[in-house]
Amino acid sequence: MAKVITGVGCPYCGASCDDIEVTVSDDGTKVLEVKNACAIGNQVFHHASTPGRITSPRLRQPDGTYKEISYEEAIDRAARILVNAKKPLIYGFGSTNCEGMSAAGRVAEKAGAVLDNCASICHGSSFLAIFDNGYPSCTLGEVKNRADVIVYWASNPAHAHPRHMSRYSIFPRGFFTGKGHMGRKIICIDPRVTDTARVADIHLQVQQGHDYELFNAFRTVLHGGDIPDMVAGIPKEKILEAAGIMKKARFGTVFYGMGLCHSDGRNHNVDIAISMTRDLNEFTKWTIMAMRGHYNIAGPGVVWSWQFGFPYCIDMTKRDLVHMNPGETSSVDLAMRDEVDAFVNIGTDAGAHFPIPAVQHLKKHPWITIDPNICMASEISDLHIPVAVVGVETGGVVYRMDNVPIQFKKVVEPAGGILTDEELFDKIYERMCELDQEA
Amino acid sequence: MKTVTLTMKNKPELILECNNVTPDAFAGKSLADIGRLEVYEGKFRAPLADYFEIAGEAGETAADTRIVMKGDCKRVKRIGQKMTAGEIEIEGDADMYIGGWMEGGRIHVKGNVDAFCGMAMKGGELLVDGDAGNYLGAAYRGDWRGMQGGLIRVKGNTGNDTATFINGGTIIVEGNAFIHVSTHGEGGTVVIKGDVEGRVGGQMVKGDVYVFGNIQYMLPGFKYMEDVEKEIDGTKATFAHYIGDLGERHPTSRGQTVYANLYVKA
Amino acid sequence: MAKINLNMITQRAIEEGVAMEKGKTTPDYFEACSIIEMNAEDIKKLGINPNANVRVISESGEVIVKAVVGRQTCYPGLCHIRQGVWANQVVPPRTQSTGEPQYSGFPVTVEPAEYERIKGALELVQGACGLWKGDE
Amino acid sequence: MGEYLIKNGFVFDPVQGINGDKSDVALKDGKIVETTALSSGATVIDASGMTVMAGGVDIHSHVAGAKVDVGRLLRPEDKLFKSPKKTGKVSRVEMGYSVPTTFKTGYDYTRMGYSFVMEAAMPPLEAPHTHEEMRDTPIIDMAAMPVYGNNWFMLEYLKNGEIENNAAYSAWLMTATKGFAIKVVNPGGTEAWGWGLNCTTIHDPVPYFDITPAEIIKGLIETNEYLRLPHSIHLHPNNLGNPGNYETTLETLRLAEGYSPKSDFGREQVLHNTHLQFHSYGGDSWGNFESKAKEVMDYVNQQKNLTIDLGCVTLDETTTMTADGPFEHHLNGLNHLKWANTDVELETAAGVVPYVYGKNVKVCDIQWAIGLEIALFAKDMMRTFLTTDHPNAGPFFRYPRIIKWLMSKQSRDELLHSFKWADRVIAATNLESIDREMTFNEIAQMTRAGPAKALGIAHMYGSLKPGMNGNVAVYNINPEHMPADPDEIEKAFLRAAYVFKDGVMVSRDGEILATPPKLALWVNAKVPENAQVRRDIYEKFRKYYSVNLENYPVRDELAPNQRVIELDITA
Repeated sequence: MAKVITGVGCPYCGASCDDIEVTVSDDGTKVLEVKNACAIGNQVFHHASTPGRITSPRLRQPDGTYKEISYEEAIDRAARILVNAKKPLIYGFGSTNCEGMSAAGRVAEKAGAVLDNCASICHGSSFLAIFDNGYPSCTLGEVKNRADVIVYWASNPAHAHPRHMSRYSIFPRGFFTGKGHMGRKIICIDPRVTDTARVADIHLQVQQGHDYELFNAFRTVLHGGDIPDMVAGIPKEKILEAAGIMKKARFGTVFYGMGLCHSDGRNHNVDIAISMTRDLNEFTKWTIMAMRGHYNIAGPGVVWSWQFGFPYCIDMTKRDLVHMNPGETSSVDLAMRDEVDAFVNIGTDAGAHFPIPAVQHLKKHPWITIDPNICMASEISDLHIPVAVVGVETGGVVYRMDNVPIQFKKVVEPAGGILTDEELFDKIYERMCELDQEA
Repeated sequence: MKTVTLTMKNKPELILECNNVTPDAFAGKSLADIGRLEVYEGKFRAPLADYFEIAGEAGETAADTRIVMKGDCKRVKRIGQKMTAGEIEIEGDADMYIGGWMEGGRIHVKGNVDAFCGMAMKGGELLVDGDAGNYLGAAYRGDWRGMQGGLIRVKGNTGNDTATFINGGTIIVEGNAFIHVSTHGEGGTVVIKGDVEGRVGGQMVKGDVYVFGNIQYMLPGFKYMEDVEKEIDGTKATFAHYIGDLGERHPTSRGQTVYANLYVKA
Repeated sequence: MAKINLNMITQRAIEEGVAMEKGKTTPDYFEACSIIEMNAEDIKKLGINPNANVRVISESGEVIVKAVVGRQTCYPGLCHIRQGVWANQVVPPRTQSTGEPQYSGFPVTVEPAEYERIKGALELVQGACGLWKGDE
Repeated sequence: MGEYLIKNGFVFDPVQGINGDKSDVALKDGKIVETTALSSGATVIDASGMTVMAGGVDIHSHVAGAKVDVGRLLRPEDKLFKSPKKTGKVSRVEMGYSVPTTFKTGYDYTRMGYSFVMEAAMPPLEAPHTHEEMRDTPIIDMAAMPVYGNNWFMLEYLKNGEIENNAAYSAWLMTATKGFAIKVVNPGGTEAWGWGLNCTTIHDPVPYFDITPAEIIKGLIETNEYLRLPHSIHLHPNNLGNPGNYETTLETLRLAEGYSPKSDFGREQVLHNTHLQFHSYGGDSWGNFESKAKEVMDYVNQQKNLTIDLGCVTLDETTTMTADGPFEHHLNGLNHLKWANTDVELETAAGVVPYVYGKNVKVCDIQWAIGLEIALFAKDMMRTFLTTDHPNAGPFFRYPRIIKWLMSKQSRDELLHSFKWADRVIAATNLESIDREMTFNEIAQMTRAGPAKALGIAHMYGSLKPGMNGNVAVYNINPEHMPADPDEIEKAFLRAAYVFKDGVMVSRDGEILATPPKLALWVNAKVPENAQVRRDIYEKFRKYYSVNLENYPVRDELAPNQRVIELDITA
C-alpha cells in the first residue's frame, strides 16, 4: 500500500509551499507521486530517489579520481582541515534546515572560521540595505488577504518562484480580497519582457542598471516634486501613472529580486526601495519583501542573528568576538583576495554559481563539499560528503521568504545510512574537541 | 617627535590585521614591548615582531610618536585604527580600514589603499597619494553616524560609496569617483575634482557636494537653482547649484527647509 | 568578422531550475543554460542566424554559447545568459565591496563562433581547475 | 547534582516573611530543602556579609522570537566595539548590546541572579521561532505569551459576545503555540495598522470588525477568568508613548473594576498593565510633556485586582520593538532612524526602531523620572515589578542600575541635577520631592516574589521555601553596612557572587560555570469539546492563512525540556 503524506513542505524556492502531497512506496523509501508542487519542486522530490545517488564520502586521489571512504575518515579529515587552517571559510546553506545551520555555527565558532551563506551572492545586498534603512514588511498571508496593488520590481516569480503569484500575491482570494486577480493591479518593473511582465497591468521596461534613478523619481513625485521627461528609459507620464496607482492602494507590496541586488549600486537599489516604501506609508499601507531564492535561505539569517548577532559574512577568527563586514568578510571577496585557506561548501554549489575566477582562487586550498548530490562543487572537491536531502529524507525548521518558520517533515528514509547535516556537523564538532584534547 | 620604523620582513600568507599599529599603542613603549603587540593572521595571533623589523624609538605620548611603515604592506589591514594623535606614514600600498574610526593625528599613505578607509572618522587627517577603494569615509554597516570630522584627501580615484552617511568633515577626491557619493549624507563636504558616473547625493538630507568634472547620470531628485561663484580647495570657479534629494525628508531651520547642495562646475 | 558590445545580465529561468534539480551533468542542464538570449536586431548585426554559436568575452573570461532570441525578450544592447556554469565563465567577480559579484550589468563582446564547440558544464568547471580529463 | 549549604547570608524572602535575617539556605536534588535534609557531604558556601535571595523572575522582557531577531539583524552597529570579549570555558561568544544574542541573554540574566524570564510577545504564527530561540538561550527558564489582542478569531467571537468560543479558541492557540498567557498589545489598533490606521482611544472602532478596544479588553478578561489561567491578561494598552495618554490608561484600568480572579495558582489580579511608564504621560505635546505617575499610581494603589510593571527608561541607546505596529511607525517619524515592520496575517504586527534616550534630552529625562516615580509611589511592591520592557526603555542589564536609583535618593538626585534641562525636568516631574528609598525586602518583592505570584508560578519560583526550584542568588552586598558609594549597589546586583539554578552552581562572580538544561513552561488548558471552533479553525486556515494547519502547532522537539502546566476546566 502506497502512503500519502499531506502538508509536506517543498524544499525548492523561497515560497516554501507547505501544501505538497507526496505518495511514497509501501516501505517508505521511494517517492512515487507528488501533487501541488511546481515543475521544479516536483523534480526535487523525485530526484532524491533516483538511482545512482552517492551514499558514501569520496576522497580525491593524487591521480584526480575519487575513492570511497568511510564517514569516520571523512569526519576526521574535515575536522583536521578546519583545525589546521588559518582562516577556513564555511559557505552555503541554501538547502539545509535550521538544525544543520545551528550545528554548523557551533563548528565554525570552534574552528575560528568565517561562516557565510548563499545570501552573500544573492540577497546579501538586502541585508546591507536593511542594516541601513530598515524593512517595513509583512507575512505573505497579509498580502493574500489585503493587497490590492502588487509591484514586482526586478523579480521574475513566473520563473524563480513558480507558485508565488498563485499562492500569495496576484491570484488568491483572501479575506478582504474576495475578487482575487480582478481586484488587484500588478506593476512589473524589469528591463526584459519577462513572463511576469506579461501578466502585469503595467510594465515599466527600465534601462538595466538604472533602477536607483527610477526609484529616486518615484520618491520625488511622491514628495510632490517634478522630474525630467524621461528617467531610466521610462517616460514621465508612465512614472506618474504608476505612482498614482501606488498612492491610491489600500494595501500594497513591493516584491523585489536579484535585478536590484546584482546590478550597480547593489544594496542602495534595495535601500532606496525601502525608502520609497516608507514614503508610501505616509499615504496608505505599503510593505516590501525580498524574493528570497531558496526554501530556507532566510534560515541562516534568522538563526545566526540570534546566535552571533549577524545574518551572514560572520568572521569568527578572533574567537572571542564576531566581526561582520560584507565586502571584506563575504565569500567571494575572501576568495578573490586570497584571504582564506580552506573551503567548506555545504548545501549549495559554489562550483556552478560563483564566478569562475573565485572558484579558481578557492581551489588553491582544501575544498570540502557537503551535499546530497553530484554537482559542480562535488566534482572539483578534495572531499565530498553526501548527506540526507532536507525536506525529503529529513525534516526540520525552515524560514520562508517572509521569515515565517515552517516545520518541514520527512517523507522517506534517508538513502543507505546517510547522515543528516546536523548529525554530520555534530560529529565534526566532537572530532574537533578530541583533536583539541590530543594537542 | 620620535619615529618607530616597521619594515615588513615576513609577508603574511593570508592577511595581517594590525589594529595595534597606532601611535596610541606605541607611545611610551620600548621596541621590545612594541614587538610584542598582538596582530592577527586569520585565527592565529602573533607578535608584531614576527612580521616586521622594528627600529627607532617611540615618543612618550601618541602625539609625540611617528610610525613609518616600509616594505610591502598591501595586505595589512587596520593601520591607524582609532588613533587619536601622532603620525603614520606608509611608504607603499596598504589594505582596508586605514584610519578607520580615527579621531586625530595624521596618516599619509604614499601608495593605494583598499576599501573602508577612514570609516566613521571623527578627526585628524588621512592623505592617500594613490587611489582609494570603495566606502571611503563611509559609515560602518547599519550606523547612521558616518564620518563626523577630519579631512580625507585622495589624489587618485575612489570607487563606489564615497562618504555614505557622512555627517561632518571633508573628503576631497582629486581624481574620479564611481557611483554613490554622499548617499544618505546628513552633513559634511565632499569634493570630487574629476568625473562621477552617477548617483551623487541620493537619499541625501543635507550637506554639500562639489563636482568639478562631469556627472554622467544626474539624479532626477536634484533641482537646478542658479549659478554661483565659489572657491573650493584653492580653486575659484562658477558652479551650477542644485538642491536635493527632493525625494528625501528634509529638516527645517528657522522656518526654511534645509536641502543638500550639489555644485557642479559650469 | 562582426563583433558587438552588449550589456549582459544573468538570472534564473524555470528551465534552468528544473534541469538543475535533475542534475548539472544532465543534457537538460546543458540545453537550458548554454544559451545567450539577445534581441533579434543584435543577432542580425552579428550576421548570424538564430541558434548559431557565439563567443562571449568579458573582462574576466570567455565562453561559447548558442545565440537565441528567447521568449523573455531583451531590448537591443542587452543580453542574458541564464544563471549557472556558462554565465559564470564571464561574470566579473568584482563586488563593489558588497560581497555580490557583478552578475547583472557588465560589458561583453559577442562574436560569431559558428564552428566552435560548446563545452559541457563539467568540462568548463573541472577544466578551470585543472581536473578535466576529457570525456570517458 | 551536588548539595549546597549557603551559610550565614542575610536572607530576603518576602513569601516566608524573612526580612534580612541571618540564616542558611540548603539545596539538594535541584530543589530548596530544609537544612536538615542535607548530607554531611554538602558543599558549604560562606555567604556571610552577603545578601541571599531566590532567583529573579522577570515578568516582561523581549528576548526571543521574530521581532527580537529583527532587532539583532537590523543593528550591526549595536555590536561594533560594544560586545564583551568571550571569557570562561563553557560560554559561547556573546554579541550585542541592546539586543543581545540568545547566549549573551542567558548568561547576563544568570549573572544578575535571574532564573526565569517571560518573553513578552510571541506572534502565534511565528511561535516555532520563539521556541527555537528560547531553546538556545542558556540556563534561564522561560515562557512566552502569545499575542491575542488583534487576532481575527478573537475579534469575531468577542464582537458576537461568544466568550466560551473565544476561550476554546484561546486554549487551542495556547496549546498550539506552547504559550503561557494572554498577551494584548494595542487592542484593535494593531489590526487597524493593517490599513495604516490605529485606535488611540479605547472607544475607536476597529476597521471592518466593528468592535472597540474596551470591548476587546473586557472580553479577554472574561475569557482569561473563564479559562482560570495561571496569569491574568497581560496588557499593553492603547495610545502608548503619547503626551496626555494617562487618561487612556486610567480609562483602560477601570475596565477591570468588578472582575475578580478565578485561578488556582494564587494570583490576585485580573489585569496586568505592563510598562506603565510609557502610559503615564501628561501634557498635550512634547513641549509641555509631564509626569502623571502620581495620578496613575493613586488609582493602581486602590485596586487590588491590578498589577503593573515599570518599563523604566535607563537613558541608553537602545532598540525599541513592539507588536504595537502603528507606534513604531510613529516613532520612526520622530527620530528618522531605520524602521522595520512585520505584520503577521490574522494575528498581529510588530515594529522595530533604534532609539537613543539622550541624557540631555528633556523628554527622555522626564520619561526616566516617570519610571522611577511609578515604583516610588507604589504602596504594594508585591503588585509592582521591575522591568525596562527590555529593550524598549533600556536593556535588561540595567536592572541593577534601577535598583541603585530606587535604593539611593542620592544617586538619582545626582543624575537628575546633572541634566542639561534639570530645572524643567524637575518642574515636570515629582521625583525630586520623593525621599523614599527602597529596602532589600521591597526589591525582593519587585524582582522575585511579586512577579512569580502574578504569573501564577509562585509554587516554583520567587521564594526560598523548601520545595521550591533550587534557584538562589547570593549578592556581594551587606544590608547592615550599605556602601557609601551607591554604584556598589549596581555592581553587586550586576554580577552576583554565586548563582544557583536548579541546584547547580551556574555562575560565580560573573563567570559562567555550567549550562544545565533549562525549562520551557507552557499552559495546556483542557476545555469542553467545541465543534464550531474546530470548524472555524479549519476554515480560516484553509482560506486565509498562508501556512498549512498541520504545520502550525509547535512541535515537541523545539522545546526539549517542557514543564507543562495542566488545567482542566471541563470538570
